[in-house]
Amino acid sequence: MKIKLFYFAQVREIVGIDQEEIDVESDIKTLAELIAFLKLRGSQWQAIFDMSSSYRMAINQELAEASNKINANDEVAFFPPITGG
Amino acid sequence: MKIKLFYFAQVREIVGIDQEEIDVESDIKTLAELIAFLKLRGSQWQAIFDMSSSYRMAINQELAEASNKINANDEVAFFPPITGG
Amino acid sequence: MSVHVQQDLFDLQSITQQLKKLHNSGASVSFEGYVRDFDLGNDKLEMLELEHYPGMTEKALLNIQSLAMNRWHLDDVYIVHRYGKLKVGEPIVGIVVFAKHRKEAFDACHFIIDFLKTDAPFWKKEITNHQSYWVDAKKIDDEEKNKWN
Amino acid sequence: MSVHVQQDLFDLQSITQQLKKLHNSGASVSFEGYVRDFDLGNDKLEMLELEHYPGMTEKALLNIQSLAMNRWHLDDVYIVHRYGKLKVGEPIVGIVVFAKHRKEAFDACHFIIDFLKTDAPFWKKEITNHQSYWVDAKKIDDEEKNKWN
Repeated sequence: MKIKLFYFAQVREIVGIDQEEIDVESDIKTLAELIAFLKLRGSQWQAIFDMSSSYRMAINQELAEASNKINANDEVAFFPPITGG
Repeated sequence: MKIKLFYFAQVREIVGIDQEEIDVESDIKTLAELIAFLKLRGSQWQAIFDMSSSYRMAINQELAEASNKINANDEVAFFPPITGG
Repeated sequence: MSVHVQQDLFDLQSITQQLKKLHNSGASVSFEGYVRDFDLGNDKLEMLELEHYPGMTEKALLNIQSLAMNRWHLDDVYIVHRYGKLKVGEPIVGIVVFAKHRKEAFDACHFIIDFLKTDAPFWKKEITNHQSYWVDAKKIDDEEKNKWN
Repeated sequence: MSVHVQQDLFDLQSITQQLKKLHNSGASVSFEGYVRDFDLGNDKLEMLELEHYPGMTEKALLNIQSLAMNRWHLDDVYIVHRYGKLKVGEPIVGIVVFAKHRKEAFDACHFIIDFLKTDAPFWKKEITNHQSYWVDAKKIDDEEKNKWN
């Protein structure tokens, strides 16, 4: 199934791209499983996801937890803790 | 001794003047004693001072209690509870 | 810091912008109070008349300002309060507080209007198309002030 | 009620004056957050760059606005937040809340900025004359939000 990925701020700088579309097996059902898949891509992915305090997630533009379900064509985003305002 | 008196809002309307200077015996030492003296002036004075919730006082432009001392040439003011802001 | 007691309208944003230039503040919090309209059938508010105690008013506002400056770390405080005849919808009072941090600016601005409501000698008279009467003081205003103790 | 995410400067007072005409409010409370200057010897802030997540930002701000409107009796809420390059001293975020009563306006405005600080996807990068780096999130911002529970 197809998933759109967005990266922001430090996370964007570490992975080196701001967005991509990936095609994953449909046995990836949660954000946690997607993260496990992404960590296999290399050390910069591990660097982001091994420190749980360093990133936040959103599914379809709403803040999400690792246990949240993902579906085909979802928009998933990874970014650092928020510093606006 | 001479005392300047100021009246505001409803109090001013009831007594019918906005300010006056009076000359009182120097045995009047507190606001409470001044009020007792003023009540002898007539029913409109009694009307103001018999309802403790209906008026506030100031000596030399600072909020005051009935027990506060007064001195010659003080500026004493009587007015209703505040409704600004 | 300054207090202003005046008949004229005030422009809180141009005040805010000018004061901002003097400070390296992270936040400002502003309060404006307005003449609220009412229309009870025959009785329709036409204007508000604000009486005050010249001299004591300024002293009371300066005192409130000092209390706030001593209680919180603030960069600046500006208070303006009008008197005389005010039309429906017009601003009555304006307060701007600058601080490094937002919580202090919120608390100080709220504190100032709560104290102003009970300690600054202003009295409101409502003038409708049929009558005029003095506005009653509200018990809640004393309670709002006392919560800062 | 409305939210605005924009690069341009905003004028909170003209916004306030226009919204005031639509409501019979007794009070408005406004918040502005600014780019704070710093000058640590060789390291001097030149500008702030704000990244955001288009689409999610607006949804997050609308959600915060709804939470406030459901929690208090408010006449109106306006939120504006900038992104892109901001100079020292410039406003970053503006919030105006109108209500019949002052306490509700204060609480709602304070609530909105506390939630915005942790839930609206903006990220600040400080650019000095020597380097640039992402601003760290503050633990106190989570605590400030949690006090509303």
